[in-house]
Amino acid sequence: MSGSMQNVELVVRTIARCAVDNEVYFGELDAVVGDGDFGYSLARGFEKVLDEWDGIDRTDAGTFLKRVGMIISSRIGGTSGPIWGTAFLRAGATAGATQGVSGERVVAMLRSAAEGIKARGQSDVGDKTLLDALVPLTDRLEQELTSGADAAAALAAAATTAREAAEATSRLVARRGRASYTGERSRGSVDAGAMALAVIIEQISSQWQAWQTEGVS
Amino acid sequence: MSGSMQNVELVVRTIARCAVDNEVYFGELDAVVGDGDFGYSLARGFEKVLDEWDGIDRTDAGTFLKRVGMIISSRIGGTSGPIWGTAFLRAGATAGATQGVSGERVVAMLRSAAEGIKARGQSDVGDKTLLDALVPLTDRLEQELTSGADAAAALAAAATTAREAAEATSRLVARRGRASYTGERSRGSVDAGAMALAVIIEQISSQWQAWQTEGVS
Amino acid sequence: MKKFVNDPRQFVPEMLEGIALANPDTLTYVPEYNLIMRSDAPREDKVSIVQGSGSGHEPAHVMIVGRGMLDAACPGDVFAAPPMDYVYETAKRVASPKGVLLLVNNYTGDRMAFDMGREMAEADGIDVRILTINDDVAVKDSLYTIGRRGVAGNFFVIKAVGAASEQGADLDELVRLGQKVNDVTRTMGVALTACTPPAKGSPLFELGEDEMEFGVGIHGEPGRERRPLVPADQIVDDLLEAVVTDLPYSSGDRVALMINGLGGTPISELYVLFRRAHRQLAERGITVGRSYVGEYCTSLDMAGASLTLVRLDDEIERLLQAPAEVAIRVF
Amino acid sequence: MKKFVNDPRQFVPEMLEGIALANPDTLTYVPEYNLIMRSDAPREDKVSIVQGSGSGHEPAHVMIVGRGMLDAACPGDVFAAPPMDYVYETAKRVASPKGVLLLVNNYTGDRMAFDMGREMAEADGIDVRILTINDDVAVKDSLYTIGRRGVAGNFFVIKAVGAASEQGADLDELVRLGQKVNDVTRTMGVALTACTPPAKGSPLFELGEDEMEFGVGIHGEPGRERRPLVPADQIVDDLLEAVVTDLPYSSGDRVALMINGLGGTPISELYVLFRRAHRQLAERGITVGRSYVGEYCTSLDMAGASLTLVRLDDEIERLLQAPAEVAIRVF
Ligand SMILES: Nc1ncnc2c1ncn2[C@@H]1O[C@H](COP(=O)(O)OP(=O)(O)O)[C@@H](O)[C@H]1O
Ligand SMILES: Nc1ncnc2c1ncn2[C@@H]1O[C@H](COP(=O)(O)OP(=O)(O)O)[C@@H](O)[C@H]1O
Ligand SMILES: [Mg+2]
Ligand SMILES: [Mg+2]
Ligand SMILES: [Mg+2]
Ligand SMILES: [Mg+2]
Repeated sequence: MSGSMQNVELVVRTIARCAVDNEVYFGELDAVVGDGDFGYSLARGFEKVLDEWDGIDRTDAGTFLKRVGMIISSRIGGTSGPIWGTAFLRAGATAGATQGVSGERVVAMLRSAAEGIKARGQSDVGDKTLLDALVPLTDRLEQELTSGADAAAALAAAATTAREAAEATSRLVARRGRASYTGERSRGSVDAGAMALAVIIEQISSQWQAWQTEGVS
Repeated sequence: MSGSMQNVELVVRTIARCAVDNEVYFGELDAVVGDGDFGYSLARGFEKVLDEWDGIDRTDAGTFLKRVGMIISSRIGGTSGPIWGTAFLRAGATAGATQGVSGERVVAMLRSAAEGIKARGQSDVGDKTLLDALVPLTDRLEQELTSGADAAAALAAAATTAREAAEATSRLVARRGRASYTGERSRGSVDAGAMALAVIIEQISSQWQAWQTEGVS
Repeated sequence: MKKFVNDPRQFVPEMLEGIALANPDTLTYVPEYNLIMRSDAPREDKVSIVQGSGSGHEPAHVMIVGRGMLDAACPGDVFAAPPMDYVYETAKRVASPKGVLLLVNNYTGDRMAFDMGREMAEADGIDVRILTINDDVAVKDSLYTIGRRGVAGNFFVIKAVGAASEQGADLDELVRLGQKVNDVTRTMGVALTACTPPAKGSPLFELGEDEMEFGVGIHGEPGRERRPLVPADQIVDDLLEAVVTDLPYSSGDRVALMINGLGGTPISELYVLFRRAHRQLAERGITVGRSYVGEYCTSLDMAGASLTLVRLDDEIERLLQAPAEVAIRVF
Repeated sequence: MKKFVNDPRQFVPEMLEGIALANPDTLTYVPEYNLIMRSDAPREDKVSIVQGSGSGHEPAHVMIVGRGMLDAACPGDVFAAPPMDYVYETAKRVASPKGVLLLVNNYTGDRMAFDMGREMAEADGIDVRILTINDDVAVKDSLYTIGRRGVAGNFFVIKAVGAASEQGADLDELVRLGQKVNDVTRTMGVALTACTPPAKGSPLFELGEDEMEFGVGIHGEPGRERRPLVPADQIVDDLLEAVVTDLPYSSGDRVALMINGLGGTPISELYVLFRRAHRQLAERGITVGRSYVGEYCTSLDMAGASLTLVRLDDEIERLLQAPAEVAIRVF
């Protein structure tokens, strides 16, 4: 997994675009047993990231990610602002003052992000949140990279896992977030945050190929 | 047209039952360009008449009708309370202190009722109100009786006229009542009051046969 | 029908009983005549102010009985003027030596009931006057109707005569003041949905997803015309144009601006409308001196709003500012 | 979508601007942070009281800023807790030497935003305390949630600490009082229809013509369970049973009773509910000392209502009785 600053930017940009493009879809997912604002919140926050894109401090990957986290948590309300903001802040801290991040480092960053979310949300795997996609996809990514897969293959595998994991959340009962108030009735529909993450990682995976082909190493 | 006190009672009772039975239908007619309360108002008022039926003063036809008019205007609100109350009061005044009413007297009573409605409602034939059924049906009744028809035949003819006249109100633009606020848009639907009157006179006409057959002279 | 209702025939009495239970110290309820009155009415030193109308317009008028506003309200069934007996009995019960002022929204049924009721009360020697309110500019052609309807602007007449009556004004003075406020008050409304009377159980008319009813009445009766639904700002501009040009209100005028909800529209949306109206009035050089946003005169659960302007002068503004205390309250 | 709305993204700012325009003498609006604050805040001699939450619950909380209630409200977008920056900036702007009390309804997003905002304000040397409100008995199993939600009962906490802060109570005392009121307050709600967020444009969930959502939240999130629609009295009895048995409220208790509309239900229906609740409480030997009927905490245009009880004692009752002056007003 090649570790240029450009790749970090491309990934963040893909996440941001994906959030903006899927505003309606993500909102609908949240409406099933939540309050329907997830798509709106995410879109407004990442819109701000895109708006301020050129001015974001790019000294190093860590600083860049932390600034993105701050934009997000200053603009996104609801649960998602603090959760996603914390994820970017933690990932940035783990990335550190480096221009590029190795595959190993990416895994570590995702682990930090997940720990941050757990702490902020007093939640864990199995509570039917985005953690139920984030943790499995990180595991899979690590496993693929360890067994020698290249970045593209590892991402593709992680994307498959993320989708499966997100879909599997429909078998869970929500124990955190708005959906938890409905108890048993939250079973039978997927978690909005987990599914959003699956869509995002799929997008990154498919874009990745293009970036490499276009020589945007 | 035989003029026993019993016939007067039967007619009033038929009107009252008809109003109660058609609550929903009359309300729907009023909902098209009015406010939908006509059926409810009429039903509540005549329900009261039926409730108090046995106690209503039957000294003579005039007193009986006036008492009915008072019950109506004390209980029915909206436009219909004063309008229908006035109609019964005027009809009662014209009936006078008699036990039975002749066909000729019935025509005079209906004319008084119509004049009372016009005065109370500042309205006239052509304004798309119940007057547009009441006046033609009275004319027809008079004409049939004058040309020698018996009560049953005269009533049947008047009922036919009333229905035609009520249906013809759909070609008129309302100039009085709630419907008048919609101007041109009131064209195309019948007036609720006129149609109610048609239904009532049809009912009286068909009951009349039964009363005579049963010997309830 | 998505409503909190038991037997629809008991809807009005049950509501009135609720009002009485919520205000045990200040209000008296007389079930026989749908009458809600101040417990301290009539007062020797004060003309009694009464308003009746159909029910379904709450808080008008049963929830604005109290100090500084009405002495009594006698509503009819939903959207039906009260029977004349109710008016007569109400007038008797609040008869003060200073007289009784009956406020009537200009509808056929209401006018007839109040007229008949007044005649009966006068026969008993009570000094009764009637003031008719007709602020609705949506009614264009009064040759073919009984004339303009009384709608939300009604609030301002009640507030003004309510305040003046507390200050001891006599019946003539109250009629003058009420007439004066009515003369400078104009309203126009729009409906996004029809309302559902409890006894009917279904909406009074059907409005398409992209339609609105412009110039609607407060009884669910359809309005001036059906139009395509447009953004909030455009709706305000259209309402304002109709209202401003009617009196007309002109540059330099100081007004009270009311955005009244029709029952099913949340107050957040009303403030979106208020914002635009305030800005557009400023554009026209008209100053908003007093602001009213909320529900004053509704049509059951109808989604919609009306816009009212009152041209202020010192006399009117002082009366609108006066304190009052009624059943619809925040605390 | 049958709403008065322009660009849905501007819905909240336009509403806030409307509030500011309607209250030029008393309120200040800071658009950058969705902040509505008293123009005279902060005051040296008074703890500043702040509440934020998602928008869509109006009049909570932006319309109850004023003397005797909140010093500021910083709402987020519709149904979304405000970003922590808003909380931080608000705390800075109303920072008083006597401190700042942040009232937070118990939801994940709100708690996180207020916690983060408090930390940032404290780093600036501001004395800030948080009080969490959680009156909703509908949330049964708090092991599996963040706990009970804060809903309409919130009003009573705000009213009590608002009154006490005007009388000079310090931060500790306000936390004690607010906690005390929260501890004796319980609420349960029911929805007859789902609500439609402007940005979504369609209802959050579908309810059949004969269904209701029992124990609904105020964010349009579905409730405890879907049930067949029953008459109003039966609904009240079920709500009351859930609320009364929870604290529990017992014979001899004196309570405040609130029937709160969720946005799309007319006040006439709320009084029908109030009547039954009052009568049934009397059956249980519980006296209604104070009555509240109207909209206090809504879910946009949702048809529905909630029932709240507060057990009164002299201290609480005095604070609830104290005068206040806010943007939602009748006159
Ligand atoms: N306590 C929590 N910890 C981690 N993630 C959470 C938590 N609560 C909710 N989420 C995630 O956030 C998503 C909802 O976000 P959002 O709609 O912004 O929240 P809300 O409207 O409930 O404040 C859920 O689908 C879930 O993935
Ligand atoms: N001014 C009037 N004169 C005579 N009849 C009238 C008048 N206005 C209305 N009506 C009749 O009354 C009917 C409506 O009655 P109702 O629903 O009680 O009145 P509203 O709801 O308008 O007060 C109309 O269909 C019409 O036949
Ligand atoms: Mg959500
Ligand atoms: Mg009618
Ligand atoms: Mg009517
Ligand atoms: Mg939310």
